[in-house]
Amino acid sequence: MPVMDFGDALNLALKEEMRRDGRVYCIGEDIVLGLPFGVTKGLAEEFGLARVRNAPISEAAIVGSSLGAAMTGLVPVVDMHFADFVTCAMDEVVNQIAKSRYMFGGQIACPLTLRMPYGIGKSAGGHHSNSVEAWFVNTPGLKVCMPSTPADARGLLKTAIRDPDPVLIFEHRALYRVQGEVPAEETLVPLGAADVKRAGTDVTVIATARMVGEALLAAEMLAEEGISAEVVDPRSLVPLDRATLAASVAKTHRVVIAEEGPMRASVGAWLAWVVMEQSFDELDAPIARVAAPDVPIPFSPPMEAFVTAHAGQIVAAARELMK
Amino acid sequence: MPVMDFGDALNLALKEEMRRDGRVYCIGEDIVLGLPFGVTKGLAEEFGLARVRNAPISEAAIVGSSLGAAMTGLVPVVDMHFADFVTCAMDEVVNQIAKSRYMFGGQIACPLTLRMPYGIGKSAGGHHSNSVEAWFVNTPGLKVCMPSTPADARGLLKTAIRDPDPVLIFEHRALYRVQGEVPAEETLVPLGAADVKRAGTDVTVIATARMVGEALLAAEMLAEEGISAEVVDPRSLVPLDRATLAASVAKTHRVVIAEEGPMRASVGAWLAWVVMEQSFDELDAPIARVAAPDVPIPFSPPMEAFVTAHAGQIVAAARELMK
Amino acid sequence: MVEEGAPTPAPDASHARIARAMTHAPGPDQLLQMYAAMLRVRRFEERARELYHAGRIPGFIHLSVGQEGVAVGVGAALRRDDYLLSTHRGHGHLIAKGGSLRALMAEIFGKATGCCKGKGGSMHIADASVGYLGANGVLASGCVLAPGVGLSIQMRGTDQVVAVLFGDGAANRGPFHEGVNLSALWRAPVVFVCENNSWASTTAHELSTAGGSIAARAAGYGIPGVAVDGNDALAVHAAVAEAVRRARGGDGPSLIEAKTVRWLGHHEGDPQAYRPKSEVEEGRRQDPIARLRAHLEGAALLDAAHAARVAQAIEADVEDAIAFAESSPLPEPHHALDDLFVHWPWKD
Amino acid sequence: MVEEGAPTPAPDASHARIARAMTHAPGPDQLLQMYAAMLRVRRFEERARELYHAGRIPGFIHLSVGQEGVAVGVGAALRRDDYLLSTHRGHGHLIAKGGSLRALMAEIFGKATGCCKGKGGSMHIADASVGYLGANGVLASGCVLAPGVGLSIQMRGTDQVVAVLFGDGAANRGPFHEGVNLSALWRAPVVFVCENNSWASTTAHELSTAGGSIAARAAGYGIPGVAVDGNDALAVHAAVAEAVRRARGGDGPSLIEAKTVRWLGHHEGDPQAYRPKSEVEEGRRQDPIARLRAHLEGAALLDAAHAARVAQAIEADVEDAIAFAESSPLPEPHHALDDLFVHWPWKD
Ligand SMILES: Cc1ncc(C[n+]2csc(CCOP(=O)(O)OP(=O)(O)O)c2C)c(N)n1
Ligand SMILES: Cc1ncc(C[n+]2csc(CCOP(=O)(O)OP(=O)(O)O)c2C)c(N)n1
Ligand SMILES: [Mg+2]
Ligand SMILES: [Mg+2]
Repeated sequence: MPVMDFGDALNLALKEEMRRDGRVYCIGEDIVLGLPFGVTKGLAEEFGLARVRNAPISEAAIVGSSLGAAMTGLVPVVDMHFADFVTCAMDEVVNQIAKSRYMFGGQIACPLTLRMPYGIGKSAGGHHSNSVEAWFVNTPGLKVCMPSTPADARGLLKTAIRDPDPVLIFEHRALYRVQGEVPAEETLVPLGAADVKRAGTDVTVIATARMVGEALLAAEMLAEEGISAEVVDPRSLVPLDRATLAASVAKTHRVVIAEEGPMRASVGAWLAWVVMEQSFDELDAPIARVAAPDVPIPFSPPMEAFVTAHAGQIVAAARELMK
Repeated sequence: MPVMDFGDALNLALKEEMRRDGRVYCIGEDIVLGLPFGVTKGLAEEFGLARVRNAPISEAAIVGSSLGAAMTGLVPVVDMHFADFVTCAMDEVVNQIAKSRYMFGGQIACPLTLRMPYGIGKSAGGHHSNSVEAWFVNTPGLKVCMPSTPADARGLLKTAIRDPDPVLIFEHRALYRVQGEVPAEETLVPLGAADVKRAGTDVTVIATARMVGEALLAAEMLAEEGISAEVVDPRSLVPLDRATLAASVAKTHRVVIAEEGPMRASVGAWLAWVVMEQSFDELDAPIARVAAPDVPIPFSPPMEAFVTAHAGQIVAAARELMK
Repeated sequence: MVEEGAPTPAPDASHARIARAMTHAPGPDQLLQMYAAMLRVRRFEERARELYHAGRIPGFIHLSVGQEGVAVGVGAALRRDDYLLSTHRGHGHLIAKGGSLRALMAEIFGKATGCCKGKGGSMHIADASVGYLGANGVLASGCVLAPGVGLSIQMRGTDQVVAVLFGDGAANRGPFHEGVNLSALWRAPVVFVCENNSWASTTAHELSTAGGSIAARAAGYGIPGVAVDGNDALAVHAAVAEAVRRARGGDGPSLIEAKTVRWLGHHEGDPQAYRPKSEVEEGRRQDPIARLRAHLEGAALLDAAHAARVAQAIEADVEDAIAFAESSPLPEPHHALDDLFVHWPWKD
Repeated sequence: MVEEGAPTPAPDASHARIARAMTHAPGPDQLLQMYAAMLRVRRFEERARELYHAGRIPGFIHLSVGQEGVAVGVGAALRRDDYLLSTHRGHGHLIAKGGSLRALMAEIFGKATGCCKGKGGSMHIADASVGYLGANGVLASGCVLAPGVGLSIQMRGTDQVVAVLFGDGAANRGPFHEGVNLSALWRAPVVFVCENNSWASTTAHELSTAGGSIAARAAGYGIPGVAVDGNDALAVHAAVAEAVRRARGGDGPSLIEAKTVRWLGHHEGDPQAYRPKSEVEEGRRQDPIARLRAHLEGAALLDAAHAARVAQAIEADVEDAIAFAESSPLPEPHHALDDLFVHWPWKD
């Protein structure tokens, strides 16, 4: 299988889908030159400026116009630049995009994709580092996925674009230059299909996006201590593949949930509840969670490192559960 | 004790605080005449239009200007009109208000209060019915409270206004005309202090705002079946009084968490995790949750009723736990 | 007939063009249709008002009685396949766009046969079959949807246009600025129509709009901006028709401020303590329906007998819609779970 | 010296006033201070650039080399107790406002001694002691904070003013519209300054600003709007001083568009493939520092020896700031948990 990095896999997905379907167009700030993370590089050359649209700094209009276009026959792929700035188009996402089809009794569809580059790293500071996926998982009417590998990134983005409903895809900034195998042939990764990234028997680690890598690292470390960790990547949060989670917990009876964002009212908190609800009798220990402390992301490297969830914490949590 | 309704108790709190502190002012759409729910009625007459400010329909500027004012010596109380419209000022709340003090290393304070009239009811439809508290509980840098009685409403709003940090107070629309006793003397209700609204021994029902009334109703119904329910109202979610929750669970060993908003990545999901984390060994059954199905709020009464969390569901959940 | 907004320099001399716009002047048939459409809106809303107070309509409703000149001036300048983005005060817009009275009345009744199956209600009516892309409970939201609808028209290569309506109060929200700017940059076929009834709920226009004129803001974006008498359906029609002509011809968006009067409360139940009674009385003297009727009578296009027939037909339509709504079933409670997604095969 | 933006009718004849604004003309001392301030910004940023590429500064930095005329034109027109709301490109604004070079350099180094204790970094510097209420990572955010700062000034009854800076790209966001409108309605003492360097990252001004002129948008709000040559610190100063005079005198906000040139990349590391080299070369010919120096030399206020002394003193200050930053400790990791709330006695 060819090896490529996560950003290039997303780029490939965009190219494939734009070739397949003339209704697909990309919009965002500075995407013609591929900013900010290279994902849209080369698209303008192949598809022209009508389908690869630099927008002014008008997040509400970028997102809102995409709904207008999606309602009337196009298939927009919106680059949020940094997911943090979705705050500048929050109404458009949660009140317009998420609710229009429902409120209009199914009269319209909204086949749009919001690409959400997000996450902590490289001292980007408080306005460029946040995990905001919880807000959208909490908002009925949106599908949400979070790839962790180049193959998943390509396959999920393609699925998102083809999906007739609005899909948010959270792309962790730290993954863009991570390499991985990607099938040579066109491959879709379905929504609602978790992936067991490593099989194990003692403890289940549930993680998404960047935390999957940390979980795999943790599993290595735990293996050296004789603890066998299974790493389950839900890949999409809405819909959620509950069955795969249940199957894993039925095997391991112990769960660590790792996320990068803060502790309260988060995706991890919700997954903990899902596991407890469906597997209460299987649990031999309380579910452990790894997440950020409840502060904004600080700039200076030692402090940023302090709030960055990492493999070491997963190891510690798993060890504690095995006691 | 005098009896007054929830809206009047909030009105009293505003008057008391505006009399006490000349830096306090109110701002919002149509608040001079007390719209939309009567809470600011009569304030303009007593305090003048400089301190009771009707604003244009500019949510970002209403909220953003309040931060500017708070940073430089005033104490704004912002009326969000309907909490749904916080989406139009999301950046101002979560990136500016919540983060400024932290990012600036503590140089500034942000003593402002956001009044968030919210909730389902009376066929207000998809844009005027939502529970959005989870987003802000998920955002570090904000304090969040949710009163359920007139006394708590007055006491929490007063505390919020005096608090040197930003506080969101979620006022459920359906409570405004609910009556209750309110102390004759000025009384503050602290943040971080849960209140046991009814003592019981068999099952703990954790609920906030409108759901407290539903929980009390459920407790009545359960009592008739011989099930003794304890109703715990956290009153503030950030900070959260974990000790009172733990004490209750240590007594009952069974928990139902009731909220009005949707299931995923919600406050209830997080509270379930908090309970599990701190009281795992005390739990005799999985935690049950009552919440809305994951759809927007429909308009038509039968459908709206269908998605409205109510006492009957709490009763059913508690009964199930007692099996 | 077309008034100019205070300082409204239009960079491409479009004022001159708008002055010529009466060449879009409707012929006799269309004039009569416009008259009937205004009456249809009026009677629909008057009856809806009664039914609301009789407890037949849940939620809250915002009526546009007195403002029919704007709805119909806009609607008459659009084709059926053009799009319209509306507001919380949108019944009239939908009727003017040709939507079904039955489906509309059933919707605001909350019935399963409503245009949104009872999920939307008055503030969220939509009728895609006539290009009516939805009322909106969040003010000014349509302003940012509009450039995207325009883009879709451009990319699909049709000659449709989209009109977006918003109130004077809503014009103070950021999406107005972003939507107008983006539409202008794209030369998108968008017609922005501000329905200025001089109130945003209890807040007077002067207290929320610095500089006083919304039309004047167009100049800052290099697009035509005109203020028209919104109580004159023909003036509205002329301005919108010219803007539509520009938009269809690839000349991009325009901004029209139509000044009108809201006769009733902001929503039903509003006691209007903030507003002198004389204002509404004065408004009633500018009744857009009476005005067009006088025009028609003057031009010998309408006489009392004809007018009575028109009124009767409308009365019958409205009563038919009410009967339809009344006799329609409520949705099943569990239908609350439908219509969220096109595709949801998962159990989760 | 003050250029007018294309179609900028100011409703209260403020152009005439601004033409008179040279009565605010700085005296010899202030001129020299302005010169020194620009050089201080320039040298600070040039050294920061070197240190960034040497790996001493984490994160990303946006430099304002070439744009010093705006920062200093604004800063010199403000008192120390006036407020300033800044942008992601804010080092120069802070220095021009009188902030400490040491605290600034330490902050962008991520040191515990930085003005934000290392929590902010380049995009979130703040120095409340000189009224600098923060750089901002979210574009145009300052535009909505500003009316509130103005309100606070009004309610506290001081005669301070607040200036808010934002880029040409940022002016396309909704908060610009809402903030200007609200400030105008409140007649708040706000000076809006758009730093138009003709690029928003890789996107050219013409492609993001319909109508082309930001200053022209002021007319729509009934406030003065002027475009000035931002490479001429004195022109900026004159326009801002007049706006400040109006603001202090209770005449409300103004909008100034200062046209300037960004010599370096959008952020350090930007290869600037989107931009002809000639543009920067042309920009360099308009160097605001050389320009003021020529003016000073022409007026016999500065000679080579004096200029050398000024440069030397600045060099020493900047090196001192660097030495301070270099020798300062990093924050303790757990300090990440501090400074969120004023009041947090809870265990939770
Ligand atoms: C974003 C937003 N803010 C506030 C409201 C509440 N609200 C509903 S209608 C209204 C007044 C609207 O005034 P205008 O835009 O002039 O329209 P009109 O009601 O006069 O037709 C307000 C404040 C809302 N629906 N959406
Ligand atoms: C709301 C928001 N959208 C996008 C960005 C990303 N971004 C940072 S700087 C920039 C360009 C800003 O251009 P301009 O406002 O002209 O300021 P300049 O960089 O030219 O000083 C962009 C798009 C952001 N920081 N905030
Ligand atoms: Mg109005
Ligand atoms: Mg710029």
